[in-house]
Amino acid sequence: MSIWEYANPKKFMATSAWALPWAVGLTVVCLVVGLVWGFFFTPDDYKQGSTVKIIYLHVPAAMMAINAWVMMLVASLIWIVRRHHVSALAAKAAAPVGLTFTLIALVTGALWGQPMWGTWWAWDPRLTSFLILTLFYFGYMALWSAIENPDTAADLTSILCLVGSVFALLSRYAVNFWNQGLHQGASLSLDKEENVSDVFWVPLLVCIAGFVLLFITMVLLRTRTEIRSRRLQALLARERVA
Amino acid sequence: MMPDLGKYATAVLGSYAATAVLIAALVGLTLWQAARVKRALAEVEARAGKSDG
Amino acid sequence: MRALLLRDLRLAFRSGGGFGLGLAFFLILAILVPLGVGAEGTTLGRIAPGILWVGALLACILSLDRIFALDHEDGSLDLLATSPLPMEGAVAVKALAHWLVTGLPLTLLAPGLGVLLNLAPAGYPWLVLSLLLGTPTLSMVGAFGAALTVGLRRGGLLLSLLVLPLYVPTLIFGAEVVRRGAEGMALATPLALLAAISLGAAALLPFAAAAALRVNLR
Amino acid sequence: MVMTVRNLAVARGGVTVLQGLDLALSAGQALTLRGPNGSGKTTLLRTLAGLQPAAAGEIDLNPETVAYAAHADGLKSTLTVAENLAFWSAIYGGPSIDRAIAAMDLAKLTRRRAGELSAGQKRRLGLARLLVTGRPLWLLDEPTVSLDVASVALFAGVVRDHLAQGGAAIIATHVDLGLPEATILDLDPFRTRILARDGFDEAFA
Repeated sequence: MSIWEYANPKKFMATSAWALPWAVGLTVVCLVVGLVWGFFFTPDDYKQGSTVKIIYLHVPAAMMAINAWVMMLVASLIWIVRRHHVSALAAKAAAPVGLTFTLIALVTGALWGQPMWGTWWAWDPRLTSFLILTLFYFGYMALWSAIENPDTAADLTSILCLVGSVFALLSRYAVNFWNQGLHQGASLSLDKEENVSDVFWVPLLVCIAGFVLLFITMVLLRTRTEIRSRRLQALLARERVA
Repeated sequence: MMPDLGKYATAVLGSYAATAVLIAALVGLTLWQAARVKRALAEVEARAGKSDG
Repeated sequence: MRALLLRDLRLAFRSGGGFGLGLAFFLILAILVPLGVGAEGTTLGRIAPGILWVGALLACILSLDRIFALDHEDGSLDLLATSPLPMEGAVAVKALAHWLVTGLPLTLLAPGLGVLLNLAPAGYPWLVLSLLLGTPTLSMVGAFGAALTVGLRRGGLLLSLLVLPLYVPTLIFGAEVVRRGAEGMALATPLALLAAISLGAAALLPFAAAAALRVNLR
Repeated sequence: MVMTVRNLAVARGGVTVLQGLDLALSAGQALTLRGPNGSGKTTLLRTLAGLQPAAAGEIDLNPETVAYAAHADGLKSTLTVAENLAFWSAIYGGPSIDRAIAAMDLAKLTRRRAGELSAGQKRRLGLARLLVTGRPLWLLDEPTVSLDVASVALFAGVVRDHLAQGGAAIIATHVDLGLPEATILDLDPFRTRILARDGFDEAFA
């Protein structure tokens, strides 16, 4: 059996119905273990104090904010090349989840930045990139909701996702370049991964797994809703014609 | 039990609260949409007199 | 191709309004900013590159929806799609026409507004050059956005939302060229990147825009 | 054969409206499509013109032979009659506009702007566009809307000349064009009445 059979809506509904309880359970376990471990049982950082606990939210959310877009890009490509409806609907389902993660990354970043840098917001390249990423998510979702015909919407949003990805990448480099041009030797660095010690690293990994699972659960659930919604529209259209 | 967060308590707790609110909003919205569509679909399917899929 | 370009230019000149509004908007912005920021020369001179680039970008957006919407309303887009002209060519030509009536005049007007904003003398040639290299991207990306939203009722606002994030790299490199030019720093890198984005957009985006148009005409 | 269609199905907004169509059209032939509003005449013509994909079946047709005329004439109101025609002539690399102007009785209006024409005059200009395309197969969607009796007759003459020169035409219309030689195709039998289980949006229904 080929992997593409899962792209059939009925097959997807059956498989996801089986997988969903497992995904929910694993998500809850990972998030609870990771966050409780991180929040209660890790020491403060000698430099950052207790704010280091924000890492368990900030880093996974930031990672998934980008990965969600990558997943949407892959799903869009699959829709364009192989025209599997589930793929297009999964891309649509992932957008609000990705947006939520982006917002979490921005908010926790601001709350972390305030005590560390003395400001809620700095036009640091990474922060700026995430702000631009939110704009991309908003545009993508707005385009989906503006078009009535679902296949037309799937086509156009896929094209936007493709072109948007190229420009998002360009923006990332542009923003890096721009900021270095502005502030010589910027002192604000967000490169935490490099100097994270094992005490923080293991619970962080669990939290990352939790966020990945949360993403998968949400996308499964939302894709199921989208498929049902398509079926609902199809049945209503049939009623009108008959 | 509660760890001593020191002077950064607002930032840390705020981060956790904000994340909880955002995720709760996402989950809530997703479940609400799922329930709504599921109910509407069940109605239409009952009318159509078939229950496959 | 040439016939389409000439027709679009003729239409733009006859119907007036459209692109003239963009220029007027650009001018008004350059007048309003000092009123809001204050007349102090050094401050104005420092932000002039950014203001001029943001202004050009916003002025460009005003007329984007006209690229395809008018042709869609009166049916000529359907007829163009069934004509021997390849859709990609039609898109590129219409973007070029849009640039000729907005981007190019904006570029020519910009030095005058630079005076109002107290731009450093060394910046002027780079202002013109960066706009000359960057505004074609604005028109081409705009044509892509217009192709995505052509059949939609609320198209105009959505178009801005879709297009503005895509303008980020052009804006950054464009304004950077002018800033460095005004401060007498080396600016080969942003200039090269600005040109590279323009070339890339001109080479690839017509295909994406044509695909979007075909979907929308279905 | 100018065009052959086998077992064609066409869809509008994801819903199949016509199915099982077999058509063949040779040079010198005209086909009149009949059917009530919403029966899929426009959708069929748009599919044949290549603007939308067929839902099923085959269309054997060289797209380079087709000239399509939609409900809307695609006229630019700020351009003159001559400029409008000259534009399409240039796009198609077709013949000069003089013959089209004479054929559709537009000679007195050439310097007028299209926006100043009456509805019937606009329609005549829109139809004159067909003559400057130089293409053999005309796909016409309600060509006689807002034309008076004399203009309908004039247009019927133009179509007849076109057929005599080896052209072909498919015309969706409610009125009698006065083209007795045209074959009439009633679309009613091909409408999708009982929607098959997998008739539309088949992945989901």
